[in-house]
Amino acid sequence: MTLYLMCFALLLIGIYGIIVKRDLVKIIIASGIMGYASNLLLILFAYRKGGIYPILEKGKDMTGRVMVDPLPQALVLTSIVIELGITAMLIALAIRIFEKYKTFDITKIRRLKG
Amino acid sequence: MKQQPGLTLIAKTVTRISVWLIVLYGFYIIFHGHLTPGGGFAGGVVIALAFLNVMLAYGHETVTRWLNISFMHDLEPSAGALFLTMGILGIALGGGFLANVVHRGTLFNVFSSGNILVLNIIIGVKVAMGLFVVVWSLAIFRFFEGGDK
Amino acid sequence: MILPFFIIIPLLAAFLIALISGERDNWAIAVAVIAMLALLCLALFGFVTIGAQTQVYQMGAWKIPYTICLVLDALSAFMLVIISGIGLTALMFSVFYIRHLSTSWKYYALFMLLITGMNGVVATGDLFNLFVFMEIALFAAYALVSYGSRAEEFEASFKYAIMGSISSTLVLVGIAIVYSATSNLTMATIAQLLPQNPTVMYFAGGIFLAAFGLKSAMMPFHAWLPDAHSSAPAPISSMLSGVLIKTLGVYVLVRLFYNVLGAPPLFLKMFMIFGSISILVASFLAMGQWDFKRLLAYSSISQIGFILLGLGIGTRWAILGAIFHILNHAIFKALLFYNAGTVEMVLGTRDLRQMGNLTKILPYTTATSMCGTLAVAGMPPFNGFFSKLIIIIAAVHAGHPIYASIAVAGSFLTLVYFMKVQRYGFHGKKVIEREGVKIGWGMRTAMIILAVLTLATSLLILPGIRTAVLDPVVAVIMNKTGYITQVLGGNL
Amino acid sequence: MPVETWLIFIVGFMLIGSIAALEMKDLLSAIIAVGIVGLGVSMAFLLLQAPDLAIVQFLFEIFSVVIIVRAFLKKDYHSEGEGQRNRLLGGITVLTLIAVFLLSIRLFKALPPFGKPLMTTARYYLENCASQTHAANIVSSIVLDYRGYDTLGEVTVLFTAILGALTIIRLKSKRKTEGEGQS
Repeated sequence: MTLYLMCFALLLIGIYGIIVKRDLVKIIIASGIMGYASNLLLILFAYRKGGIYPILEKGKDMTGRVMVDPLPQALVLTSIVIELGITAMLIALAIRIFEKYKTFDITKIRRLKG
Repeated sequence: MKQQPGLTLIAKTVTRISVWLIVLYGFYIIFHGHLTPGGGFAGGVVIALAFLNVMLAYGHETVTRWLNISFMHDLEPSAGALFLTMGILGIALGGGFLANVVHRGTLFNVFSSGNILVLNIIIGVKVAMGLFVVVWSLAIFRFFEGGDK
Repeated sequence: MILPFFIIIPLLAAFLIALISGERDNWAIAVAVIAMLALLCLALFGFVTIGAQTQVYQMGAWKIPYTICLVLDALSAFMLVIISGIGLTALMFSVFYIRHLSTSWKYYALFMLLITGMNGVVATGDLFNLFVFMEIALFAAYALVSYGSRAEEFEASFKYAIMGSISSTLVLVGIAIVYSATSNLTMATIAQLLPQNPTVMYFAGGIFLAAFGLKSAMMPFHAWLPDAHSSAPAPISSMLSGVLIKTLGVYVLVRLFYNVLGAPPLFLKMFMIFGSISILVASFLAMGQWDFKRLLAYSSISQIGFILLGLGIGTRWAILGAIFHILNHAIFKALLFYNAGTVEMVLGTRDLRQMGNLTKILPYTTATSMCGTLAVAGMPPFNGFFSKLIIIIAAVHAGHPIYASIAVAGSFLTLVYFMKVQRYGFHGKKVIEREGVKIGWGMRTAMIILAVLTLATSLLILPGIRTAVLDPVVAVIMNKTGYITQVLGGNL
Repeated sequence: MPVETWLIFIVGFMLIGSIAALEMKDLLSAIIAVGIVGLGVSMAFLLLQAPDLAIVQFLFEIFSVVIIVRAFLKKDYHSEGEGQRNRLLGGITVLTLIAVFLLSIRLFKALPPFGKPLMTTARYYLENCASQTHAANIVSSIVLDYRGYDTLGEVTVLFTAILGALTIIRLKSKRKTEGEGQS
């Protein structure tokens, strides 16, 4: 419960950063933080008290050993890759914006109305 | 320094020796993805980081000369197409899309677990090539199109 | 089983385009056109054969809920037909339009990936898989929005990407919460298990509403849409406005809130409120625009409002109207964006005040834009009239006279701002010399096909055709238990 | 110390780190701070018995820090002071987010408590993975076998992202000169 709430707070900090910050690099960082929080939340949901990692080992008797939920780990593996993809695209966009406007400040990048 | 881009000679020598170890480790992670933690993604990133290491040490001009970037660029969609082909093979051999088509082998062997190992290798190649191409393009960007002045 | 081919064909086309094309885009065009034709045939075949049944395709040799399933029912087949139909015309338009921007194969590869993502979202029956394919479509959209490589396009794309990343993260958090409460990812199983836990259901519903509301650009979450949709190249604008916001926004909202959560009244009420806000505010904002494509983008928000209003009322007729309006809006908004793109290509401007005597320079564009205008404004023989009429009548019938009057007012405002387009844009007094730019036959054909469709789809309202085409879709939406039993089948 | 205490420590550290990353004026410090947050996530994955993820997160963290530094650090960067409009927006945002946070307490009470997931689907994987797929790493077998279609999607996402990034970076548009003239 405490952990869930702390993780949720991390998510909200990320959203706060995206909405309030005016610097493109800071916005990219904030979106990264949001990604960490959602991944961590999934893995927190998967943990079992006293569980071990879901990998079988040769020669060890696995009967009676509790394993954590492997499915969210598979999902998060996908989600991390997606995070990396969005980071790469945002960086590429930010570089081009810098090339065009010579600034990272979002208040000075306001050619579009509305 | 102008004739020799990149870091100092020491860094270059260390990189020259260590990069093969890093690549080897990447392949180890890929090939043991179904037995130990790791897999295609982790191994692919390790290999991409090895190339990145070379690029940081020697400068991107040297890397552009050494490596066939357009070949690496083509390798990425081919790996994707191979993944898809594995899926279609699953349909063709009667199991359904992405069904297992390779012999399963025995548990705890390196060459076991059927599709998983094959797909791990495909993903490893794809991730390594893709990420390296992205970093390479980010590196050359400033020089070709004048990112900052 | 045709289901996996909806993903295999466009994805293979994207990889092939990346592999075989060199500097020029000839091969890329050939592969893309073949793939889109195949997809359209496949989608029409699927829609004709599916009727009221449901096809479920389980991946690999495994059974749900332990693997991912693809689901084809009347609703998803209907969306697949829209995606491939509009996609084909957009491709036809692009072949001639995009060459004045660049001749790279990358455009076609990204276009096929966009189609892959949308097909994947529509075909899937698994919550996380929906997220993954949504990301494919969005990533392709971010790159395509900035394809023209101008400063404001990068800015619009960045804004879109940031909004998209907020909403994707919210979707992921929603999935995490749903997974924790039900330990399942198959939507049919979740539909069984989630209503047992109302607190979680309402919270997850709220998160999904915010996330997919962002994607469908309903009014409080609309900020990214006018920039992104007006900055993109014209065929991409029409794909985004006509198809993408409906696939990733409205379709997913329908699937989640009707088939998975079972249409809780609280959320339907919110659909109605957000829908009517979108109709009114976006109409007023559109009236103030002089940029042709921005005006169209605001108009999209307002038309999405009509769809949401229809979905929120939730009676059989209202849903019929909403579904019909999804189809109609896809057709006429794509048409209007092609018109805008053609005008921009020939005159080099999007400002309505700079246009004039287009009747002489671009006769086909003017004629088809008249069809589009009358359709979007809801004039009688055109398709837009019937879908709006059904929604308004359903609103009155369900005892919501206020919402009905908002819809009528919105419809009237739409007429006003599109008359402005016709008056200043196409029939303006300003005399402009024709420049050397030629529009290709593909662009003209795409516009004419869609203009004919704005009239032809009115026929769907005839009782005999309606029962064959639209009624099965409505039946799927209304029938939650049917969805669960059809998908789970023997695995219950 | 039980795992939970360690995790609270790490997540609290991450909270401070992320606030620091957002509020710091210096760009390099901010990037390093967010890098540390990412390594904290990696540590948390390790404690939560997800070694696969810990490796991938660790590597991707290094990778993204390298590309962010490489992309941004040499730009002539000036951070700006916060304006008036910004403070109002910030206030409203903070209040809304606090309200969401307080509301979410009810949600997390309704979910299964920490350490006791439902495991209805997952049990099947744990029991049948070795006999059905002959892979020792259960996560690997889910990623590439049971839910291989997701991974196909993931590979496509990466392909799209890379193609998109290359399109954005290296596009030589015919309209480029015109666009340059405007800026």
